[in-house]
Amino acid sequence: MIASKIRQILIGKRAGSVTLKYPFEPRPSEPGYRGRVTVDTDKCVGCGGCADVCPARCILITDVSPFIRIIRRYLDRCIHCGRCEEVCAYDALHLDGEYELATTDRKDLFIEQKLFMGTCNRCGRCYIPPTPLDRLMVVGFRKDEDLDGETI
Amino acid sequence: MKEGFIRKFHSKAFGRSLWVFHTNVGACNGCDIEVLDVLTPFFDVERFGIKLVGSPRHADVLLVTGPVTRPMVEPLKRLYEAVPSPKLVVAIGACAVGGCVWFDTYNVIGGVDKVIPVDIYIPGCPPKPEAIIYGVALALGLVPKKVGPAIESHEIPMEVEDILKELTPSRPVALPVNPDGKNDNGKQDGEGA
Amino acid sequence: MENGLFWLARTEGQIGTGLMVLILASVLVPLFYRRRYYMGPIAFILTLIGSAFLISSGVSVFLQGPTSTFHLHPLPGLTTPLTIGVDYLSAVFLIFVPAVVTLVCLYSLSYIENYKEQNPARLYPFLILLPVAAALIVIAADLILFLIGWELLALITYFFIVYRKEKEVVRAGAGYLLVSQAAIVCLIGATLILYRFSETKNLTFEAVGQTIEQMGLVHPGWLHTALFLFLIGFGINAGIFPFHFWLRKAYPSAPSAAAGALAAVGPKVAVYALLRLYADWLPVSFFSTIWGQILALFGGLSLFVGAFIALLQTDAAKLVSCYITVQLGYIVLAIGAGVTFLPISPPIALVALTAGLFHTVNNALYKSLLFLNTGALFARAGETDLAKVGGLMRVMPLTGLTALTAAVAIAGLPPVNGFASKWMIFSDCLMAGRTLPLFALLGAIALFISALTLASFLKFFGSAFLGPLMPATAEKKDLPLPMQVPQALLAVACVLIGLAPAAFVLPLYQAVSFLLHKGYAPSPYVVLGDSLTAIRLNFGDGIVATWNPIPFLAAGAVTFLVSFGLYRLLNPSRRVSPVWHCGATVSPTIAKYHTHGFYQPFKDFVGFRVNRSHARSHNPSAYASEEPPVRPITQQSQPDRLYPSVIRWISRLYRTIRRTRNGSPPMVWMLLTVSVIVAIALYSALS
Amino acid sequence: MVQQLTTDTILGRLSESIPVIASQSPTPHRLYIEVPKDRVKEACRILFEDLQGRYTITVGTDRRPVNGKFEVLHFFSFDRDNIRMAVRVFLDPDDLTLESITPVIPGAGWAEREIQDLVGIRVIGHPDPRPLALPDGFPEGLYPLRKDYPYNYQPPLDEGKTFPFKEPPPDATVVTVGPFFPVLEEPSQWRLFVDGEIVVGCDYRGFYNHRAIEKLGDSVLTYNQIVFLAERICGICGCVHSTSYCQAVEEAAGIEVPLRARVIRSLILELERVHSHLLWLGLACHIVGFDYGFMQSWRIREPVMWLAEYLTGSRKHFSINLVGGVRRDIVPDQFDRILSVADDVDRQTNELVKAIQDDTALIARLKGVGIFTPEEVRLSGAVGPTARGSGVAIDARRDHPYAAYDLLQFEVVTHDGCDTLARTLVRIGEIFESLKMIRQCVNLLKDIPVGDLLGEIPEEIPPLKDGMHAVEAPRGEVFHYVLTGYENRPYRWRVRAPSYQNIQSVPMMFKEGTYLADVPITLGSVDPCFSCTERMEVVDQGRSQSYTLEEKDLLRLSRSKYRALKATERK
Amino acid sequence: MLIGLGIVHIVLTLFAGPFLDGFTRKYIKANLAHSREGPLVGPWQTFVDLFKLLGKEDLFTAGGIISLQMLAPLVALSSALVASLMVPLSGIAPLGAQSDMIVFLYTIGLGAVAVVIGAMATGSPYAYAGSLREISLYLIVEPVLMLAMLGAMALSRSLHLEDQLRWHYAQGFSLPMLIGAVAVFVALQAQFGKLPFDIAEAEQEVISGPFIEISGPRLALLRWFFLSRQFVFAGLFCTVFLPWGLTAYPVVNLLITLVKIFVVYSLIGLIDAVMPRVRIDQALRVYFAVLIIALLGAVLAFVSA
Repeated sequence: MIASKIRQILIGKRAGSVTLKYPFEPRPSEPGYRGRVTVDTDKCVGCGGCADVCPARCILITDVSPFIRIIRRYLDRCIHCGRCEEVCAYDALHLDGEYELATTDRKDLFIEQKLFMGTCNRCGRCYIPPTPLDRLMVVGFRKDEDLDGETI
Repeated sequence: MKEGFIRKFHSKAFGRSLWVFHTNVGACNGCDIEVLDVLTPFFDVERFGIKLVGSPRHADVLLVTGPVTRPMVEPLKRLYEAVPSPKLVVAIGACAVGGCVWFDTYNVIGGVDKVIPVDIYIPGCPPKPEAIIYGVALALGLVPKKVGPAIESHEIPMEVEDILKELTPSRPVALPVNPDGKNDNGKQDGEGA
Repeated sequence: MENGLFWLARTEGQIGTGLMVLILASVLVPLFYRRRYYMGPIAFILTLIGSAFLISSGVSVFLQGPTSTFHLHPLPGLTTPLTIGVDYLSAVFLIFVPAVVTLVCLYSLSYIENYKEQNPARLYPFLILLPVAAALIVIAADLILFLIGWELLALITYFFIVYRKEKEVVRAGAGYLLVSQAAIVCLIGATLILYRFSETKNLTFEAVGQTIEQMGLVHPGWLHTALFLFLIGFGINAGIFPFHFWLRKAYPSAPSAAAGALAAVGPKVAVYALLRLYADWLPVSFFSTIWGQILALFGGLSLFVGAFIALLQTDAAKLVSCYITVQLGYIVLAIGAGVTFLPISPPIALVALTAGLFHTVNNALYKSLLFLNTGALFARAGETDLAKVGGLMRVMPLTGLTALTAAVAIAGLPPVNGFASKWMIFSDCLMAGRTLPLFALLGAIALFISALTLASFLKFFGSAFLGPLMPATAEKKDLPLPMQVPQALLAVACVLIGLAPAAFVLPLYQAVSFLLHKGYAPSPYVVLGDSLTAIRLNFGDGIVATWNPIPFLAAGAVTFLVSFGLYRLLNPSRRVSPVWHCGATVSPTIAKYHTHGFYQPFKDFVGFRVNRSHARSHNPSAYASEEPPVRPITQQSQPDRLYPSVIRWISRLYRTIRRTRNGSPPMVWMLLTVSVIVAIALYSALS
Repeated sequence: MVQQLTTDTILGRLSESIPVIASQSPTPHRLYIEVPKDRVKEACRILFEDLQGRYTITVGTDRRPVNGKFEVLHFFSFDRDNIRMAVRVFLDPDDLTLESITPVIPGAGWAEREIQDLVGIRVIGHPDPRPLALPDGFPEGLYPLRKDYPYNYQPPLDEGKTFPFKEPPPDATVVTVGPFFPVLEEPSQWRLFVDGEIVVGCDYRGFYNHRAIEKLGDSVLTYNQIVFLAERICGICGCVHSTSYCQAVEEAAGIEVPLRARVIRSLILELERVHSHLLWLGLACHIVGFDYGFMQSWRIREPVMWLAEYLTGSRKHFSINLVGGVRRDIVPDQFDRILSVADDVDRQTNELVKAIQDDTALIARLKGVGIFTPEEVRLSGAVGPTARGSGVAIDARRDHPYAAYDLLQFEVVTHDGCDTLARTLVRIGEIFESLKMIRQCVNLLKDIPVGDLLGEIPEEIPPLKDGMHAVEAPRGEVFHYVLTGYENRPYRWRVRAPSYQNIQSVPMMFKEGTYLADVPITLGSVDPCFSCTERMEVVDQGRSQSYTLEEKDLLRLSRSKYRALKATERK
Repeated sequence: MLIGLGIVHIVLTLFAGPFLDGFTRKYIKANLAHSREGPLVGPWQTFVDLFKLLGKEDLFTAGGIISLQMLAPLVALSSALVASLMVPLSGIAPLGAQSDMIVFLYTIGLGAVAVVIGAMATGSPYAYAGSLREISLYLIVEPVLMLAMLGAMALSRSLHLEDQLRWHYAQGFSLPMLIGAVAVFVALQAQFGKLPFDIAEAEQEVISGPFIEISGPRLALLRWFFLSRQFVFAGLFCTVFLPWGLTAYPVVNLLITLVKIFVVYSLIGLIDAVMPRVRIDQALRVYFAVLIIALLGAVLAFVSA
């Protein structure tokens, strides 16, 4: 018993104090760590691909009118799985290595985007004119499904 | 004098010694293991005088993990009553903050703040031990807060504005786009963010 | 006889009037059996008057000195006259015995209501006669009157026990009668031997002293048999080790008030008899060392056995009766040490005898208080089983407080009187142990057993008064005043003696040293120190042990203020919140910690029970439904599990004896006649 | 002993005495037999006692939209012959009763209570038919498993009803090891009947963190979303659940997983086993008050967590699996870090174990505590180190090889001490085995070309196909059963965590003379993961039509993204 | 002079107890055994904890008796401080002349009883379980201390602690005293409530036993009681059983005793850092063996006296 106790103390002594000086010195996360969700609102076209594939269902898309689409991301429920980043065809979503997300108010973890959806004159699908100049010129309607639920 | 001086000195002492009571109200014990991980040699929160205690009577900080399942609502309320008054509640993990994947199923209430008032939210599934330490340091006032709400909206051309005016009836005609079949105009349960 | 008033001034007068009043009262009270309401107060007033006279006679003995012996008219057919003599030792008993009995009588005024089906007329007369019997024994100066007193005491105890007419109570009463008559037979046998060998055929105490002295030289064999018979007789009444088994069955079946009175009188008067026998009659010689060590051994064994049997009890009355044996064990140990060291070193001997006497007085106080508390349990919760009673302190706070004081006293914790006497016994035994190591061992056992007493009475107080309140007793109201006042008075007496022990020890030392009127007795101020509160034992080579309550309490008060200051430093807010059951809600009946579970690992360790076979592993819900019944745990752990072989033999013997009597009076009378015939045969053979 | 078994010898043995209505055997290792309602107990008795099969789980399904009947499946597995089978019974909705098999197979106690609670199938002859999964006061007649029950409806609970706990023996104290107990990581309520310090009985009310995972899994989420849901059933063994679910779906849909993905899956599973066992060793020492062991074993474990974060992007929920393969590749310049961490952990664990092994004080607390005989293992159906600690050598990696375990050489660590000490030694032995396997996986990855990580996913996963698969989690065998459905959603998904059987066997471990101080360590020795035990399952075709503007295109768009998945390391 | 010494004793017990506990917690438990940083405020961590507790809200349990819950910690702490006045730290004890060995033992017993009654007054089954374990252990550990002091009494012919100290210093080394010292050192581990024997307030088994229902300032006082009781026991052990190095000047004696106490604390802290908790029945068996050793020492003392 005494021998094993001495051996244990030696292990503890040899390891020395391994504590990291974390809050006082920054400690970067491993490369490839899926941390905070950042949205590049310019690239996002509001296609809803991320909403479709998010396991936590924390991305909600609402079409207030044929022109305006509101995307709400409740990131307090986000499980940081990175699926939305993979699926986003326009590379608008990125999970960077930032993990210091503690807040005192739940609303800080909420991202809301309000997109003006111009329409593509060829296929009628909605897209956002890339430059402000294009947006000025575009006028027109996007024929949504009529109200009895039959899709175009 | 007695009130002012000693009470001020006491609030400093309060900062240096936080006794923590960890409770799991339905979590998958991913966050619980990270909470325990915070005590181990690499992160060692005993530097701030943080110690895990067994009884709520001794606790200052309530570390709550997990979405409050329905059988756990009453015990959680009793626990909140059992902690002496200057107390902090820290919700750890996506489950405690918002209810994670199962925020609206039949046996889950959703976030902890629907049952007891919460002071610090630490999202993440599970949050890294460093994130938990950051949350506690935030409570201690050692570090600034890094996140904030983001509201983005594109500017809308003038002529579309006036078209919109007569087009949109009083209640916007909204069509649900999200896969879970939730009609957004009907209240998204618990989401009044 | 001088004229009335002057007669009252003298001790004999006071005793005479006291006894006369009490005897008249015991005859007068049953006449009121129709009107129950008036009987209680009348009985109490008359007892009060009678006891007042007896107490004043005791006090006047201390003031005017012991009375000379005077003779009453001899009984027909007996040559020796009935003589009465009151010296300091009997004065001590004359003071505290009537006082305790009066308080018990006040207590039983409203306690008797709990026994609806019995008429109090069957209790009060005997309660009034109790001090008479005790006084008779104490003031008797010759063996015949002495024996008459003992017989009266035995009968009174019997009638107390059979107060309730249930079946097992009557059997317990019959059992007690058999045991007490056996004790009386032994005493008669011893008296006959002394009568046979005394030249002057005179049984007064002086004559007995001389006969014992002569027999010591001429017939040592017969002397030892007489002393042994005396020891058995007084041992049975005292309830020490070999004769302790009847106690656990007799006292609990008596009503608690009566049991309280008995506990304060029965064993204590036996202590008086032992002191009279071994200190007064037995000359200070080699014999006293032998008999002293036998007594000390008996005391040590009864300490050990009593404490371990009490550890297993879950019933309050049984627990408190077991502790009569333990407390008597302490007293007999002290007397044994005293008697042993009489020839060797008088200071140690006298301190030991004083310690024994002091512990007798203290024990009478807190033992009767404990019985009164058990009575309070019975009054409010309907039963005295600790497992079914809980949280009563919220219902009756004063009784709870007095129970706490009694528990602290019997466990011997500093500020209260139990500690002073136990401290004297321990330091005396340990110091005596340096010459005779037997006493060091017995002192060590005594210290350990006092820790065990502390544990058992924490069980008593913790189970009955603390813990969750049982729903059955939740809405009961507090005890009536006549039950609370005696408990409060006894508790205050305990604390007062604890605070100023020296004031009480000096007169006792004087009483004991008077017994050795022949031998040399060092002055009390040398041995015990001169201050009124502190006791500084000095056995010749400097002050060896000190107990001074005043500085102890002063320091305690200062430190209490320091801790209270710390508590109020940041004037915390207060809140009351429910008990924390790990988040679940549990009903109080389930949340109560079962009394049988107290100190279970210690009991297992001491009982050498390694594999507990009776607890079956719980089979999961999935198994088939035939679940073997788990025998209730209390049945298996009989006391005889502790030292199986010896006890099994004794209990088998006891069962055979019990079968001989089935509680019917003819059987009892037949036994009495047989014992008388045996006595006469013995006398004729010897003469 | 029983001779070599194959699917048809079992079918033959059964059809001798029972009229088998129908039977399918999609692969030589799978068998589904349908039996009439009144012969179910007989069939299960033959399988359990005569053929020495191991009872796995019972599944109740509401198949009214499909064929208007309810269905109950009893699953058995024959580990020695790598066969898993199910006894299927169809019950018509108006007479929903079934004869209980618990008297024959004690391990089925909870599963049958769960069916009774949630599907509404009344089980006759069950020794302890108390409610199990639902909160106290859940209204009668409402069964969340039924089709008509929406997944987010929370019925009002009436406060009066509380859980019907057992009556304690006459003079025993009841100590509630309640929902919040410092030792249990998760909420569960044990009521111990204690005489002083000796435990004379216990009662369990669990299912506090019952999060209706499976009800969610079927009505709302698609196949690929459920992978991440499955992973969050348990915080410590997440990857095990997602792998087992993916393999069940792949078996049902017939998807073939490329070799590289299978080797990566095995490597990550073994990595998870190392960190889980080191975690358990620390927790066990903490329960016994040996904080030194807790601190040191978690110090050794930390590099494993950083390695996992480096390889998969998260410390715990690795999210590495998808139906058909893995999302991230392990590229050659990550190999040396894996090998260096493996060597460090191996050396330090060896050192620590050698120091702890002959520590008489610690051994005294573990030896002879929580006795669990092999016979009781068979009766309660316990799995994992709890079974291997009592000499029963069952291991899904060797008996039912999956992922890349057929290519790896490892030996199953068993110990016949039957007590907590034996279970501790088994777990420590498994740490060293896992480290060996990780090194073998890295060697395998060296010579497999960097290539496609996802198998070919059919356009439409065929509906109503059965798929069952098991993975050896650190705590035992995790079993997933999937019945594929329409609209890219499973029709029925049932999860059986190892702790489901192990926790049922804990009351058996409280033998005579168990001390109150032994209860936490006995419970800890089973390494319970209550959150695994208490997921919930439902299938709901769900008429809540979800309509996206161009759902088909989106799917096609994101699927092309799958293929264009960047195999290289993230920036 | 005695009053001044008394104040020194009380202040010393109140402040040395938590300081030494903080020291062992940081430098021995955290840095040495657990190879981690330990509290930044170093040995003052226990002070900070106690001071913070003093400011917190005080929760009484509804099911129990409020008055006893209130009194218990106060009586406990005052009994420990009174006991500290009886220990001759500097060769002379303030209450030395007024009390002796038996009074010291029973004052410590009074503290333990106060804690137990305070715990039982709350009515929680865990408080009962914890305090009963403490009493069971007390029943076995107290005789060990008593027998060792019996040996000391036999040799020095007096029950006063000061006389025993002076006699040992004069006589120097003696075998029964050595045996007694060894037995008491092992008993110290249980009286300190340090790990192998901290069964009474085991957090994992009975959720910190008697402490479970006590919060805020009363918890601070109770924690202070256990800390000062530890200091008193260490003081007793270092003075009566290791009496070497006494000089004429009381101040120097005090410093020497403090150094000895510091060494005893670190030894016990080391054992505490690397030992698992022992079950109650195993603890009883261990201490029965220690009891036999102490008995042997006492018998030897009586024979040789």
